[in-house]
Amino acid sequence: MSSGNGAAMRETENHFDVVVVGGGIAGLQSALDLADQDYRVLVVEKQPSIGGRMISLSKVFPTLDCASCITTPKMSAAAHHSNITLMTYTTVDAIEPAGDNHRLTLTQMARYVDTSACIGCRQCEYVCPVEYPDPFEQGMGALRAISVPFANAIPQYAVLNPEYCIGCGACVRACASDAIRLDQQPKTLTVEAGAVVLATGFHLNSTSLKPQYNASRSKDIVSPLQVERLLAPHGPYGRVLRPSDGKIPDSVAFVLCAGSRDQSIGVPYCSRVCCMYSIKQAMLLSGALPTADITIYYMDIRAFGKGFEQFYQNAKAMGISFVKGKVARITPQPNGDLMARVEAIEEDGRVMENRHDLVVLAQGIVPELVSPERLGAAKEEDGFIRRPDPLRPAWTGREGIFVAGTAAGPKDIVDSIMEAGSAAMEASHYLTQKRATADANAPSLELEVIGAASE
Amino acid sequence: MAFEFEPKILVLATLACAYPGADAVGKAHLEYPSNVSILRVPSPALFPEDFFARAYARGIDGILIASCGSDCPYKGAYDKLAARIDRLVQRMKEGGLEIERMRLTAICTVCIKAFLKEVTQMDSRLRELGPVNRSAATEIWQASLRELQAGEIVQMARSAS
Amino acid sequence: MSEQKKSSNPKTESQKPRIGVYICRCGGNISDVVNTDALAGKVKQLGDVAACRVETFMCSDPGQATIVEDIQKQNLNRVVVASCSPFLHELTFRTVVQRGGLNPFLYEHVNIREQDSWAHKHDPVGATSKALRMINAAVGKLHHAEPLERIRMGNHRQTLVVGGGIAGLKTAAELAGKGVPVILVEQSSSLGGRVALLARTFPREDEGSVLAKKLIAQVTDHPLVRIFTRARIERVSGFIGNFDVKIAFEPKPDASASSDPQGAGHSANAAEVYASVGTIIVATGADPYKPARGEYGFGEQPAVVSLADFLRQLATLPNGNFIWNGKRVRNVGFLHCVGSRQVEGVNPPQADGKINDYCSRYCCTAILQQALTLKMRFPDVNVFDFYQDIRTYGGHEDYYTKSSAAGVVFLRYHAEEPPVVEPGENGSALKVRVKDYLTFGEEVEVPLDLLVLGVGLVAHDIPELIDLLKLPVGADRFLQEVHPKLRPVETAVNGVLLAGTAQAPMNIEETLSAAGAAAVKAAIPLSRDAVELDPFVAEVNAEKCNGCERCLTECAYTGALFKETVQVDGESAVKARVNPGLCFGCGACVAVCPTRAIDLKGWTLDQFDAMIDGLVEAVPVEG
Amino acid sequence: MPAKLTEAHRQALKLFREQHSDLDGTLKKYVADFRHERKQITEALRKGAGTVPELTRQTGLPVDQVLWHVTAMRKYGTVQEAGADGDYVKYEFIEQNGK
Repeated sequence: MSSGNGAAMRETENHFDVVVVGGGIAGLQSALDLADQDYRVLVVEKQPSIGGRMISLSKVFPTLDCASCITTPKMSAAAHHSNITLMTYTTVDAIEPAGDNHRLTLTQMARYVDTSACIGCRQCEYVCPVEYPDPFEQGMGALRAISVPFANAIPQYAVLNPEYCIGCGACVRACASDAIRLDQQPKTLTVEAGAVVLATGFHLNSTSLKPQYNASRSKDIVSPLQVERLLAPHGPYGRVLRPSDGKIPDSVAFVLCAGSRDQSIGVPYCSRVCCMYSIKQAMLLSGALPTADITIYYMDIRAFGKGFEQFYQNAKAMGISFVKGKVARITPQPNGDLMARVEAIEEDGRVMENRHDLVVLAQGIVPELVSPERLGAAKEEDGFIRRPDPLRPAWTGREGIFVAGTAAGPKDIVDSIMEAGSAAMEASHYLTQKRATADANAPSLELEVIGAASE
Repeated sequence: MAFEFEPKILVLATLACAYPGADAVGKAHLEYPSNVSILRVPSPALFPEDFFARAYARGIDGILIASCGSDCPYKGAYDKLAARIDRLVQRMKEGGLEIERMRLTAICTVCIKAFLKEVTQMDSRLRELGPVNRSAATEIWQASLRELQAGEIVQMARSAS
Repeated sequence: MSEQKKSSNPKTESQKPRIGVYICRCGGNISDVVNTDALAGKVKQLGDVAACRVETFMCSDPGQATIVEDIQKQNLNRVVVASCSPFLHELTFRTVVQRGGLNPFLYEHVNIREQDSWAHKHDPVGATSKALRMINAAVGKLHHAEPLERIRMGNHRQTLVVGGGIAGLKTAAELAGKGVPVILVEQSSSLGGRVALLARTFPREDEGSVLAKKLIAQVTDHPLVRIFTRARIERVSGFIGNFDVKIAFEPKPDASASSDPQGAGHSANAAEVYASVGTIIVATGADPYKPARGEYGFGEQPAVVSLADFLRQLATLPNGNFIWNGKRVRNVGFLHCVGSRQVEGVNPPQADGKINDYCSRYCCTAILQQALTLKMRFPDVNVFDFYQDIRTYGGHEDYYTKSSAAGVVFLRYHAEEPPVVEPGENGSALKVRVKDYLTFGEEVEVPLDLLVLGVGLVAHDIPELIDLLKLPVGADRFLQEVHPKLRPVETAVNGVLLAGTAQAPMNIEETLSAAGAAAVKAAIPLSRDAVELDPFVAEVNAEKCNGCERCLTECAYTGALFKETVQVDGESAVKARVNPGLCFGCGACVAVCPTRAIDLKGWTLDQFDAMIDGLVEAVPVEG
Repeated sequence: MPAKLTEAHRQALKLFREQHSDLDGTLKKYVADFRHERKQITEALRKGAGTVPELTRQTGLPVDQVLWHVTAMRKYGTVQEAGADGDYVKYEFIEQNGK
């Protein structure tokens, strides 16, 4: 076991005890649980900031804690941990065996900013003349071609998007610390790791998968991640408005299972979290829009986790209407209204036509990592990372490669955090076993038995 | 606008139970009067009687001790606290301070309703009672202190014998 | 054993207080109600406040950086942050203050969100005024603050695991594998818990006993694991790093323990075992809900069985016709949510007067797994499934899809109108009457030969352990974690962790993950030679102590307070002294000290007096 | 802007422009549209506060684009909310000093 401060243990600059791929909540939790045991950990994150999906959520079920209040301390703890190194805006291209270790090929994308000089003052952003739809705000807000990605981003460095940069040089002139590097090129590097934790996360499948919902025909047929931003304290509009024309909605509908439980779109499984986040969003919307009607069209309400059922019952008591029914079609009207054609299963199967201002499609959770094989893992039929041993739920079946969170299947935050801890445990178990030489200082079992334990 | 008396209410809330209980009220976005101020405390068993009396003397109109009750994480602390409050209330009675200004109760981490009930009841009762009699409270404070310090003499006399 | 050093940071000790106050808008959560700018204006006028800033997210990196920078550039020596509940970020900001070069206990946290802006939404003026009072109180407290050092204590680098089911076994296997010695205590005579009794587990259709055996094999012969069966925890004292545990044993039954293959007879003749451990994992599991007599015919109708019994027996049945208790069975029903998702006024309360209003999570999948197995093995058997919601989450959906395709007939009831089980007619054992909302709320009568009750999980009854370890229990009777996302396997007792279904219903895979998460949290403090504890313990000012011993009488913790004789001016005097490792910090001693010689560090009476003065002195903010 | 570009900066800018030369003019068109739309909305707002549908009528731009611009301007501090008109929020222009 390694002990003492990371610096003393550093074999080489590019060797780590563990590399965690993905800086979302699962990856960060794994990294912290390993670093707290004095392992040296590298976290590699594809986005310019760590925090993953969770940092963009408004509040989280069933406790309604603000998501950023739970995520930021973990992000901050990881960023300040003496045993953790963060590499953001970096992809992992390949993981291959290298003797007893793993060799990872990484590409550090060009940020066009020298991170050793940038102080996150945002002066470059203030002078940048080009704005584009902000991916963090799900396209609803604007981001400048050079900017700090979002308010609580870690690290707080600017990043330039070359697709929108016109090369005017205004940022170069504005930067007091001379941190802009327009000649920066992507950099490939390799690192070695004793073990790897894959925490590559998920994305949602497209709202356009089901043509009968006509998502491409109206901006008010939205994804749940858009609703998270609409509800977030720092959301794009500062309040809940429908994205087509800024109307304050008075009728919102949720269509559950809109991208899951359907073999025909390639997602036969249930995405596990849609029922609960829809209920949560419905509750938050009814707080933000006290006079609005809120309807949830569902097949089964899957409130299975700790405290979930009570949360669901509270939502019903709040007046959110739950309709067991199949939404056959959503038709945008010329005036912007959305007509939902619903077969209400519990009301004689009658077909209703309901008007809504905003319709949220609960899309399916699909793995972000398309080819786990490149990273030394295999995938299941459903595309998520395979875990062949029922007794080691964090193990990919490949020596020293573990998985945590939604990379291994859809799941909520609590379950992701649990798995992250479990992956950290299995990785530290593995590393201990690998260092076959017995630690002379390793503790041995001590106890006092009174009354002879022998047979 | 007529001057309306706004009582100053102090809640001493235990770290293990009542303080998170009060947090739960806010998380549920339920409201109570803003003249209620909450201080967290590991266990209110640490306060001698003169501490409470001093608070009244300084102008606190009512004190709600929101304890853990039977869930107290400290051995025997609740019983000691209860005995202390009994003595204090007796002294308040004798010294001319309304005993409704002191209330010992138990609030759990999810006792949202109980918390709201306790603080709103105290608020409305204190509005009826009006401001605390600070000179009476000062008398009680000094008397409590004297007794505590006298305990020293009793104790020393005992160990000498 | 303990070491306390007074910090000799010149910055914090000799100087006059220079206090920085930081007010968080919390992205509007606070500033939508509290007028943070007006508040800051007033705070700047408070005595010794040298800096006051308002930030959108105090906890964010730039927010934290502001504090660090101010401490260094403006020479601050005390810091207040007014933001959310201290349970979320007090530790965060103590660390920040430390990064700035200050002692982390020269920090006060003021809660102006949960206990202010959120609780006084319609009273912005009152909320702003209250925020000022609370900040003034914190400033007052900081005037009396002293730098404190965390207490460093020796660390017994081994773990006690309570419970020998798969959660306990998994934690033991992982910890031993990582080099942490484990003492595993199991109440019954065998390891493997409930899983060992399962014929088939989902989703991989493994045999439960095989899984359990594999885990058992990993621990039984491991040199770092010591297993005691038929054992229980009789006594626990101490604290993280230093729990002293006494293990006692049930009398040995007449039947030889060796007849029990998993009996791991290590404990055969031991009378008692003493051990010191650094961390404790509670993996006491859950029990299947046992229906009351007459609940859906249970105990009265022989054709009503619980899922657990059905599972066991189905595995042993030969193929061919489906014969149950000697009778051919043609119609089988499965009833969901027995003992779960109960409704006040509909379902009779449990022994403690509460209903089980939670979902038991595993049962929908377990039921459909059995329904499907039944349908596959005996295709001519009609299977009816009475449910509220089918909760086959994630990949378990496969069981639902396949059951539907195999012809399982689903009937959906509402919780308020549960099915009624009656004796059958015309040769069938039972009749189930149900309002089926899939056929528009029609009342349907289903004749059945067998009804399987999909029983939920209830917390295992461990009152003694709950008492011994001071474990927090939720309204659902399961053990309660500190926070489901921030600290999901930790309890309010530092060093005591939860693994598996003792905490909530879970399936096998989830239990194993939870066990891994608990194991890592048990391993972290044991990876170092010493543990560090919060310094909030009693301390005696020997100069003021007159040796009256009243505090000793008041203290409920053996060894926490003791007297010692010291030489003062050539004469011997009795003084009280605190053993910080054993002091729980309740402060009962403080209240009885006639000379105010004893105080709780970080919570002194002077500080409370100052806070009260701060509350009554502040002036309300206008507008 | 006060700071002057050094030779190294100019080299870097040149390299960047070369590497990202907008061959089919997509970015050029995007930026031209962006500026044009932003100018129209700014002019409309200078005449007085308005809701998104009102600004849409005045500018003739697509309504979702108007909302997006107003949102962007709000984020960067040139627009603020000014009450509501029925189901729509009114926005007003904040005159910048010295501009």
